[in-house]
Amino acid sequence: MRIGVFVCNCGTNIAGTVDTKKVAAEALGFADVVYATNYMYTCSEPGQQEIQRAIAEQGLQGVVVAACSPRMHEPTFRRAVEKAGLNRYMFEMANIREHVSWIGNDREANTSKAIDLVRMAVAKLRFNAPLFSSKMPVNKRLLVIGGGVAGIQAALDCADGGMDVVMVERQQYIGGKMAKLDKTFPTIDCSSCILGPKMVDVAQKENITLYAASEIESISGYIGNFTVEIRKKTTFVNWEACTGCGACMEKCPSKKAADYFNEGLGAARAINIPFPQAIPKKAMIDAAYCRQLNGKKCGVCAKICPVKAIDFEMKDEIVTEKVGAIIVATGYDLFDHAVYGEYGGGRYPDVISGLQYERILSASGPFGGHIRRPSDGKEPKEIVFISCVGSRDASVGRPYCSGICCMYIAKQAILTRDHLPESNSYVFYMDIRSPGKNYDEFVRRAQEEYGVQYIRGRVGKIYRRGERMVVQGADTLLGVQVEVEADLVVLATGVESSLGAGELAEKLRISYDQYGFYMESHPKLRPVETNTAGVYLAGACQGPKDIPSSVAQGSAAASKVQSLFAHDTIETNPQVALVNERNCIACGKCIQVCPFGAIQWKELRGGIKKAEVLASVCQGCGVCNATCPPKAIQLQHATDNQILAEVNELCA
Amino acid sequence: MERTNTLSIQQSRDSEFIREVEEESGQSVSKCYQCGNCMASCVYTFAYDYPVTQIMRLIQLGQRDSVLKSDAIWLCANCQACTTRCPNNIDVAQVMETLRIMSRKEHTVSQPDIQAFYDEFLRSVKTFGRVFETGLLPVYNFRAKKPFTDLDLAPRLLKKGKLTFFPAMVKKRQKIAEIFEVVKRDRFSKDGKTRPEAHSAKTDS
Amino acid sequence: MKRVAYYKGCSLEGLAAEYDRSTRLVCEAFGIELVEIPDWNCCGSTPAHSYDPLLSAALAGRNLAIAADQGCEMVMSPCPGCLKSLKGAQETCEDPKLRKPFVDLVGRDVDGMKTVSLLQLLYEEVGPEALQKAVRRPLTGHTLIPYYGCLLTRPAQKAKFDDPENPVSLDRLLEATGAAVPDFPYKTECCGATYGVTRNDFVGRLSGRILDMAERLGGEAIVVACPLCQQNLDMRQDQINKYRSSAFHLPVPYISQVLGLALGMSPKMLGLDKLCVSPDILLEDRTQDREAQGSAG
Amino acid sequence: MTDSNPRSSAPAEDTAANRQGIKIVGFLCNWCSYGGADTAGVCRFKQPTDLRVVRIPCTGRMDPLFIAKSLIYGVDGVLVSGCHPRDCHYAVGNFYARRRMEAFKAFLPFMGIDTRRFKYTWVSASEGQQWQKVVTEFSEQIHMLGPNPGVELRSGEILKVSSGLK
Amino acid sequence: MLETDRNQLHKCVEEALPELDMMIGWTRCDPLQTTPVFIRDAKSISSLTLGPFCSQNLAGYLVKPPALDAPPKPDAKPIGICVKGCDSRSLVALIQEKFITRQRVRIFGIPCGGTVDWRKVARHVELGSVKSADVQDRVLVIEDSTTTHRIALEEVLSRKCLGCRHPNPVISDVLIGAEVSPRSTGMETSYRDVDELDAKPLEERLAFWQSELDRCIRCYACRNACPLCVCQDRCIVETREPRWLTQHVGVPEKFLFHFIHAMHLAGRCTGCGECERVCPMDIPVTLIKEKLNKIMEEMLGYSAGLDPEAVPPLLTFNPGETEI
Repeated sequence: MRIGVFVCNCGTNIAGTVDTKKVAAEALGFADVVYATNYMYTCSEPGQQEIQRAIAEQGLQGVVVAACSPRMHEPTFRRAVEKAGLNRYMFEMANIREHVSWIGNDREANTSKAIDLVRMAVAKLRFNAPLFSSKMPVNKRLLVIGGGVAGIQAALDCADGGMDVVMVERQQYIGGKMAKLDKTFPTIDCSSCILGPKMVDVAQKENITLYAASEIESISGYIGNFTVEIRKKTTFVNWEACTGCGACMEKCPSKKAADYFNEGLGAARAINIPFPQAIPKKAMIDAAYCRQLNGKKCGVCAKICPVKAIDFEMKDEIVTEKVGAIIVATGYDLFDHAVYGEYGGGRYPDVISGLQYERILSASGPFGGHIRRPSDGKEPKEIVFISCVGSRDASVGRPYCSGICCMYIAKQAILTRDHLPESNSYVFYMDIRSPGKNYDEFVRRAQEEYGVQYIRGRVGKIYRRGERMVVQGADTLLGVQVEVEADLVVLATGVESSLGAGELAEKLRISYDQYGFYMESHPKLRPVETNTAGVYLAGACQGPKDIPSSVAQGSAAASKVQSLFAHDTIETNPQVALVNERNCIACGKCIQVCPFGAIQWKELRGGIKKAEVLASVCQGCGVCNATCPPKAIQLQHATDNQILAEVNELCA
Repeated sequence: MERTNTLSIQQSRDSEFIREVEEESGQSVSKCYQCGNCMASCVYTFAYDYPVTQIMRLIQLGQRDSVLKSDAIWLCANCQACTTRCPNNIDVAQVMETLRIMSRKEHTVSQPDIQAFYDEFLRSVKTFGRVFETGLLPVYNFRAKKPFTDLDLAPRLLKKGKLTFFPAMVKKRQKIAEIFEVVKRDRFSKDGKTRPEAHSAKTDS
Repeated sequence: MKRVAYYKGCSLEGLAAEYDRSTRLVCEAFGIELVEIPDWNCCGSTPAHSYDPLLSAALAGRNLAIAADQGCEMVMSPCPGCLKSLKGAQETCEDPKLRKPFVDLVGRDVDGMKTVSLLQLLYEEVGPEALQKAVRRPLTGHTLIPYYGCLLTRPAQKAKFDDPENPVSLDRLLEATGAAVPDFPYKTECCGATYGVTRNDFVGRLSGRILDMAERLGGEAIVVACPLCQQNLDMRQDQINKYRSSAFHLPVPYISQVLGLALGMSPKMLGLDKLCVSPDILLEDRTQDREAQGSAG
Repeated sequence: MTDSNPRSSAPAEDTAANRQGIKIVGFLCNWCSYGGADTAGVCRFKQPTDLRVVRIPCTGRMDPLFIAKSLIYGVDGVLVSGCHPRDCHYAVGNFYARRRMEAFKAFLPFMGIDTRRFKYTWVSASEGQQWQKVVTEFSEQIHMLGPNPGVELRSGEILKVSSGLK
Repeated sequence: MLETDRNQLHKCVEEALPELDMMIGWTRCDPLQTTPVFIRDAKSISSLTLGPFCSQNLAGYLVKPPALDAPPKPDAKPIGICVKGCDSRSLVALIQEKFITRQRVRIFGIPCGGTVDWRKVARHVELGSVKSADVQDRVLVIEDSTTTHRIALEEVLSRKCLGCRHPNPVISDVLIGAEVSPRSTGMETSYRDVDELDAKPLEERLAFWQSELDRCIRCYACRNACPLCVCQDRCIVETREPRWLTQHVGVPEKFLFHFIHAMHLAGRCTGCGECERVCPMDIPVTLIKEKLNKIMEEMLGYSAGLDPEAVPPLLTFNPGETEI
């Protein structure tokens, strides 16, 4: 092999502490190296031309560039050598900037280390072989997981672009948390007025297939070609037939079912359509409360249903969908304030969560939009809001800021004043975080126009005294303890990752942080992509977010999908495992350890079995290679011989 | 302890003080973000010159004198409410304890009568091995110049047979006295500073 | 028979002698053998700890060392203040930097032992169910206020028992006697602690509001598990009344006395007569009183 | 507090005399630790120069035999570093690696090879400072141990060792 | 007693043979040794033997290529095989790794009181002059031309037998003879040799292996005899793709060869001792694997060849094990 070595000065970045001339001179002595030089900026246009010129003039078959990190410029140089007619994998980089010149000042030591790294790169290159990508068709259907506002936005954007969309929602209805809100900050728009039409659109678009009351069972495949199994949970109602007339609800004798939509305030019927604008507007039976399903004689709904949609024998059903991309928009859950023993640990009915208060405020809520307190239905006069409950609190394992609470408290305090002009609202806060457009003005308005009393300090304890709750807190600005007797206490419960986020991430093979929020590819530059190609993020599943940001991310993820779907095919990565059948002893260990199910049995004539890699599924981790006893399976571009060649240079 | 209207941050900052408090208490004082929960939870806030939150703030600013001469650190009853509720897992009560020990060493105790009571208590322990409740009070009253403290209780307690007139004594009092001597010797062996290995019981929370 | 080392502490030898007496009786009734630590000494309490942590650790640790030498694996102290010192000694013993000076002073390590309060011992070794079965004189119809005090469950990582904010072990034990036990919001609020002597007014204020809340909730007695709390609430109740211009008359028995009563022991044996505020109201038999049963709880 | 600036915490004086010709091979996963080493470089966190990095896709690719090969043939130290558990780019590669390396680490000393010459660790792409710490500490440890004697018999030095086997 | 057992074996095999493809067992080849025998004909059944001289582990014969390359037809008859306790664990391991199916084998399990290591016998008598050998009441009785030697069986047992925990087959269809009680029941007593070497300083351990492995002639007998070394001629110590080892004769090459052998058996080795038995240079090669077996047992609570359903520990993981 004829190898050329190009040592980059990177201005003074490398040449400042590495003798690049000497490195090049030494490289000329390495086996197969026929050309070596140093250059000011190898990645520059003239630098790349210099490489291309040398390939042509010296008849080079492989190129080593000693420069910065391959994570920086490997793609650049691969393109450059490809333009000069070499296979892009006949190229290696030695990282002599991040790993050498920038981390030590001893010129002599740096130079000798750089020489070693170049020697290793050359040794590896001698075992490189041309690799070729193949093209795979892209299935231009999108799966959206989660039907909250972020998922709806993404689905509608893609559907508008003419793509087929499959939406899976865990709940019986779409709309997510936003569907439960009364008004939205800072405009005091009615939440259901702005979300409603979008929900209807989802139901009406012919190219959107909606699976509500469904969950992801399994996901296999890869970008462009995912296969998704969806579990349609038992609803006990044939949704094909159900017209959402609600007759069953009216007659259902089981009246004390948990009202999840109203956050446990009030009660629902065992057969239920959670709210009048629900999409899909279909009834579902809560098996825990249904008399018939608990062995009692009933079946009233089945008798009353005009279209005979009730089916007590119904079972979960698995459906399979094939898609080319996935947008994850599974949203968030609310922190459960029961861990705050000092706030009653959930024992006091009049100490409620922010979302419960939202339901109280809502005209479709348990009290028809009249503010009453849960314990006795009385109208509260003194209302205390406490921020940062389950946010910025390391002692409960939630050290992060939930980002939305300061704003929703201000909104709720304003709405409270609108509903009950005679009431007084108090907000205990640590800091006010309102960095959005017109956000801070909104919080100021709560204080200046609506007379909400903001108290800078945390609350130490809430306890009952007679009919009222005593809120014992601090005003740190004055340096005094303060006490407020309240009729109702609203805790600004923080945002946490959605229940089961980790399990879904495992199915999707995407990363998540210690709190269960999904990790984006790059916090600034790739905010809606994940490290698994073809899987994108939108909304609060990635971290706490308000509605505008969630919608923006929904659209951003949709545009990523549309640019993927603009192509008919995608190129596969050829750096995958490959089986040398002659050496394969069919022990099956590679199949056992592959994290991606990318290896399968292949039967040769005479019934002889061998392992076979599905190149398009293989992600290139190399676990199989490390496991295979006769090393019959080799990860291309990181073969045993290539790694051994590098190690051997150090053993000598 | 004087409150001034302008605090010269650089000049008044004693970074050695911050380091000492953190090292002796094993707590990271910079974690405090002054939410006020300790102040809100402390039942003695009414009596303090500086509420606990401000004590923490003063430590962050390196205000050695204000902290070590404060009433607050001596009025703290170590009831642990602050520690239990601190959102940043700071053992605030431990910090207060550390400050008390420091103020004793630096002779800046703001509450001489409380110190007198503690001293008398320890004297009793050192002498008898146990605390002699009936004997403790009169001596304290004498030293703290509050001769009538709890005098009202005496007749009733006498009637209930609750007052004893002879101290119960530990047999191996020698051993107890030895513990006192060793601790005292180590404590003042290095220029009045604590022994080098004497970090707080908690090194990491 | 469960064998437990017993560290009673100075208070139980003086002002709280009845706590000692009733504790022994109740433990005996449930087959727990209390072995008083021979030649025990004072734990040093707050004064020792605010003088030097090692002094406190060594004073308390000496007692643990004696108990360990006796072959006991569990040490019980009815006084939460003493218990805090004992646990502090164990922590010091676990601290790599302080272990050596500590062991040099007390002669051995003590970190392997389990240190518990009387409440924890009764709750974990006996439990509400066994208690309920053993009750001979039910306290049905009486309303008892469970008061834990500040140190019994705090801080949680040291106490390792019950909930620091809303403990329920005492509630459960009292309920097992048949008594009504309201949700008492000041369960863990500080009573004024050692300031009984030095800052009388603190106790007036802090213990005063505890008595006030107990009365508001219809309590007939406040049940405690700490000699200091008992002194502040009972012995100083007159001082508090003077300070607040109030007229509280609430007996403050120890948990051991109340349980002893329920087990059918004689009030005299339990030292109920030693309390400053007479607890005679608890002796009324209301089991036949249907009305009382109806309103209890 | 100002002392925590990693740039000012000078590692062991890195002179040719101090180096004793030590060579350490580092097997770094492409996604986390190689990135972490890059981050350390970008931040100019100074490190000893003994380490030579081999880029591998994942610690799951790590056959312990690469470590055996290196140490048997006289490389002075082997450092393997990958993504933190649960953060593996390939989801579970480092879980396989952890078991294999842990077992291998326990095995090495039985064969007479100093197990302190091998270390594995987890460093993410953002943990430049942590990478500096890992490299500095490990390099110092290898310097402390000195050059790897290897397994080659020195001439005429066949030691008679009683096997003690029955 | 041996006689009774042998008769029982003959009878059982006779009954089973018509349903079998063949029967693999041992036959006496000289007074102190047996050799494997492959029986298809009922007439040869009488040559089958059992007892303390049957040292070979026959399980390996089931999986060596070319048998491995040509999978059995679905209607193929099962193969009968004689196994001692240790051999049976090899069978389990092979079933575990799906090299054979349970249905493929008819297992004649033989409880074993230990096998005789002829090398140890040679310390007592001139092997060439031995006329006959027999074991009676755990005493090896040897007749040579002049005298009768009586050697305690304990003195001449194979090294692996001394810490044996599974003298009775862990899997079998037919059990021949009575079960015997294990010599060792826990880790403390079954890894004595490992512990002894581990107790020595690092330098001495290195010197020990240097002097032992220096003798290795890389004949690969150890590998070939191992029932779990399924790669055989594809073994990476001989391939160029990839090229792990050169043909250079040096101690490092020998070390790396034994590392490869050991690491490929980590979490799989059942400790049958075949590698050591066949070593012509008398190198304690099983000891290397014993150490790994001990690590697996201590670290992961795993012993190979006991549970046909278990997954070998290095082919799986547990996300929760942060401190293994």
